[in-house]
Amino acid sequence: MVVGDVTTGTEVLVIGAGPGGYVAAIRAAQKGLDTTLVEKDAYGGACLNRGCIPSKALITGSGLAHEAGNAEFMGVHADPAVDMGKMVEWKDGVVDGLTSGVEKLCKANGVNLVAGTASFTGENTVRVAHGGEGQGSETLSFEHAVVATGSRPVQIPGFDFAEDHVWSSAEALDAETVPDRLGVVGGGYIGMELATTYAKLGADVTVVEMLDDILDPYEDDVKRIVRKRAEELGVEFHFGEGASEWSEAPDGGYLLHTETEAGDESTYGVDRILVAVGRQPVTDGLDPGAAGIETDDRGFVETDDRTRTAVEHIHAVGDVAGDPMLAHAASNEGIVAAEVIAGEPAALDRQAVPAAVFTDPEIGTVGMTEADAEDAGFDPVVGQMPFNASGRAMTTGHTEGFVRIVADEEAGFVLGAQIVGPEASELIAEVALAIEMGATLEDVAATVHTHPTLAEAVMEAAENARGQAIHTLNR
Amino acid sequence: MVVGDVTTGTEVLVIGAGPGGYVAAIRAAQKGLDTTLVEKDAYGGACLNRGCIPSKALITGSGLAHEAGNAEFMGVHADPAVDMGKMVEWKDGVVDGLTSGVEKLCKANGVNLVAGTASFTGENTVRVAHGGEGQGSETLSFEHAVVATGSRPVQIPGFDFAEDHVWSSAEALDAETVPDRLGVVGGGYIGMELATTYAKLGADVTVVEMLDDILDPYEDDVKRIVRKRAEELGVEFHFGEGASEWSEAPDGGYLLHTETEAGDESTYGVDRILVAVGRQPVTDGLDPGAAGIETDDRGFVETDDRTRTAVEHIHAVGDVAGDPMLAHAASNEGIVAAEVIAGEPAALDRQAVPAAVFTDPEIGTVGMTEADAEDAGFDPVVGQMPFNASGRAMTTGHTEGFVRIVADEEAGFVLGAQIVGPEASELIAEVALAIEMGATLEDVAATVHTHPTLAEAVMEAAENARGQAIHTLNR
Amino acid sequence: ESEPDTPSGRTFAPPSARRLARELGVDVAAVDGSGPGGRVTEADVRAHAEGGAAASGGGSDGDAPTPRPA
Ligand SMILES: Cc1cc2nc3c(=O)[nH]c(=O)nc-3n(C[C@H](O)[C@H](O)[C@H](O)COP(=O)(O)OP(=O)(O)OC[C@H]3O[C@@H](n4cnc5c(N)ncnc54)[C@H](O)[C@@H]3O)c2cc1C
Ligand SMILES: Cc1cc2nc3c(=O)[nH]c(=O)nc-3n(C[C@H](O)[C@H](O)[C@H](O)COP(=O)(O)OP(=O)(O)OC[C@H]3O[C@@H](n4cnc5c(N)ncnc54)[C@H](O)[C@@H]3O)c2cc1C
Repeated sequence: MVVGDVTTGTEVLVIGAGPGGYVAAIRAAQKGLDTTLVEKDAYGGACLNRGCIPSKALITGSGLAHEAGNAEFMGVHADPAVDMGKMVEWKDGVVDGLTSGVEKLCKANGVNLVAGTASFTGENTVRVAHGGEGQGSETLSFEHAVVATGSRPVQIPGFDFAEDHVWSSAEALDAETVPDRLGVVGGGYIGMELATTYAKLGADVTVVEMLDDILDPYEDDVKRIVRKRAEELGVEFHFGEGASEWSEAPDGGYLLHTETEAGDESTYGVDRILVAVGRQPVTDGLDPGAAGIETDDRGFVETDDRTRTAVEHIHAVGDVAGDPMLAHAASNEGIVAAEVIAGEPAALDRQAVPAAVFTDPEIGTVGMTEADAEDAGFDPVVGQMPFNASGRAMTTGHTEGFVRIVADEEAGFVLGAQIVGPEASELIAEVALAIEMGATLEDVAATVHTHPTLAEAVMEAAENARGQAIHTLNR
Repeated sequence: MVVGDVTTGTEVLVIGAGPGGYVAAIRAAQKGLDTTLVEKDAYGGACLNRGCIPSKALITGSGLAHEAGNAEFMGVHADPAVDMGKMVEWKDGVVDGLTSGVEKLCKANGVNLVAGTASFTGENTVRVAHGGEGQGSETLSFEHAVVATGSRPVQIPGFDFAEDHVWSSAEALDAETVPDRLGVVGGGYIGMELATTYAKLGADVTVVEMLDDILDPYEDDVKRIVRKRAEELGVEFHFGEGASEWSEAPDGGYLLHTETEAGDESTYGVDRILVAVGRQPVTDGLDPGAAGIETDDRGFVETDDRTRTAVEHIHAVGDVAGDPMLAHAASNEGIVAAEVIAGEPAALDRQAVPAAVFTDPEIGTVGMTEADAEDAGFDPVVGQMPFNASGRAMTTGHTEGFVRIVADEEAGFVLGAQIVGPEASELIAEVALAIEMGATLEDVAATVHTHPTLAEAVMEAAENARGQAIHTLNR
Repeated sequence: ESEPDTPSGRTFAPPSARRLARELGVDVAAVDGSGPGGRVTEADVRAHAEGGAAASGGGSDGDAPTPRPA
């Protein structure tokens, strides 16, 4: 519908076509709302183009090459060579397939697609600047909006992503060749996934991390398994050191300079430097203030449990709305936003958002740790099953790690799980459902689990918490 | 406790240390019962020694070799060579680790282990013959018994497993070399798993099957995907043909002779013949009749929903008690038997027993198909998500297959799922829990699933059944 | 008492509720479920038991074996 002479109107305007925005737009259209999705760059956002998907493709490729090259113990002799250009080309094909799929799904559901950068000009209007300079712009009026503008990598002083040898995760996922030596600044999940990938591709990887361990939010025994394995892959860690600057080395490479809190300095010879120290919200150009939307001191848009900003008819979802800054959280929030706008009784009442780290081995977690449960006032009981006692794990050759399940002692309700090991990212799904359903340890244990599978370890961990595991000793 | 002079007594006697028996024994001991486990051969039964575990080890090894050798599309160039002797050695190490683990777990839980063959001599006694001839025997009296004597491969006329070139699944899992040409009689799950394994190891595999397709109990679209992939791997299928005999071929190999129902004969040149046409219960030597236990006309022991035979204090579990003849069903029955004996309100009230086939791709199923649901009087609604629309599947390079979920239209209760595709054996666990919990499609859809994972396809299938999938078109 | 309103007498209840029903001698199929679609919870089973399990017409005392085809 055309309102006035220059303004096009839409019931729902979604800004940003990442996993938050495109999902919100599709669901809004499914609910019969006239929906417009504005994207300035590429469908699928960071996740499909520079995040989740390309990283997992390279993890698969590097993982297969590494595994095949180290399988003499099972009678498989191979000496794989990796063609990085070809691997990245394959990855690009996967990304293209998915991003064009997103575009098609939007259209099939009746979403109006607009290419351009949206800026608020009021509580019910945005201006959309098309493409580059002089490409013109249009004004769009809306009844409801969903801000889903995502996040970008944080840059640190002295390390400019414009330099060829300074990489953000985006460049690390688009390399034409594998650098001989890769310095990684930051041992968070993105740094660790890429450090593992490049180590398997043959690079000498050095990780510098300000804190005293990798993967800050995880428990010590979880971190230890991933760190030990990375060390086996040749990754060198330097903890308690912050990256201060880089300089050119006489050998043609670079020196990565670090400094401890006490002022001790070190340098590491590298060829590329990946800076992965976090992500910050994208609101520049958006002018949220023009609509009356507030951001916190780190730039995130504040929202309530219906994903509404302070301006009730404008929602914000995904990374721009802050933690947990995960693609599936963004999508879940996008669905809630669309349903709230459609007048449905939706809310962010999820009990738990699972998270995975695709290191070697993988980590999958959901809900509460034992410490979380105590803090929340539960009397937690914990059960564990090591993968080295799992028949399925043994037959895959991957026996590192464990499933830990946390429950409420009194009623037996499952509260959380920490899984580190093969397919941890997949195994966590069952526990997420258990938590949402209010399942007890008994329910999980009484569910017949296929033999031989890794998922049996979830059942065994539940039995262990009840003091009656079969395949591991009970405390 | 010693009862009389030659008779040792036990509260619970378990016969057979496969996944039915050893699990029953451990749980009975955990319940404080004096428990004795008699095994004539090897701890872990068919499953650990000649079934689930060794087959999955060879599936991993052959799969890795094949995958690495066919990954140019993702930039990985390798030309793997398989050392079959070494692969079998690795497999043996995995088996040894697990079987000695079972022995240790039994002991740690206080189970008395007795080596020998048990035969009933009455309602409360067995004679246990130790080892070979002249090794002596003892009489054991018991208050309760659990028969868990398992099953063995069915032999067909004309194909004697004693011949070197006629294999049962046991020999196929213990080969020193890969035969150039392998004939497989029977396209059930064991035949198909091994046909795929040997095709990947480089054998020319020919499958003859009396029925007109592989994997009889599965739906057509599930079978088709597995059959098509096997054909791509070079497996040749001949349906509607029964194996009649073998003969020596002039070239030093053998001819596998088949016959159709109409009497048409064919021959196929092979070097080894694997006969995998089913499994039959093991009760010979056991003399169940001496205890008053009845077997049906196929030799299976009949039991009720408390795993009790017609003789109330004697239970039977696992393959010897009939369908579904799966290791995890055996273990679940073993637990129920032990708990019933311990006086607990346990019963075989599982809503669904999942099953997996470890072909390429895998199959995982649980509960009802659409047709089952109709037969049971439900008004089923079905949702599907193809893996070629899954971001995670694309990043693994494996996009064949789908997740299908079946639910009750009215209340939305999840009734079953059929999954064919990567990690189907693991993904089915979540749906099994959904079924046991009485979860609805909405419950599964509202549970946040980690991105990017294959498990998201379960959520998408649930949304598809509700007409609001995001990543696939809704009907 | 309500009849099971799902086909095949199927009652939707988690394993823990089914176990509790057997423990209390309640026929789970005779319990009024308070959950979505009539899903039976542990609390429903307890309420049914306290509200006079004797009245449950199902005839099951939780201990009657049913035949299982071999
Ligand atoms: C290397 C890496 C790996 C990752 N791996 C995972 C993982 O495995 N699992 C996981 O859950 N998460 C992962 N993430 C995080 C994940 O990518 C983000 O959580 C997710 O992309 C957030 O989605 P979003 O929709 O909020 O924003 P984004 O995906 O950032 O999308 C925002 C979109 O908005 C557009 N936009 C911005 N401003 C405007 C404007 N003014 N007008 C029009 N369009 C605009 C942008 O161009 C972009 O397309 C990873 C991230 C990285 C960098
Ligand atoms: C190649 C192959 C692959 C398979 N893959 C799978 C799979 O992936 N998943 C799955 O679920 N199932 C699988 N199965 C089936 C699985 O192995 C059986 O369902 C399972 O082993 C049954 O367990 P059970 O305890 O009933 O019997 P068994 O494992 O057969 O154990 C019975 C034990 O009893 C002992 N015994 C017998 N008689 C006596 C006696 N009189 N006295 C003392 N001891 C005795 C035997 O020596 C044996 O150790 C597979 C089978 C085969 C052959």
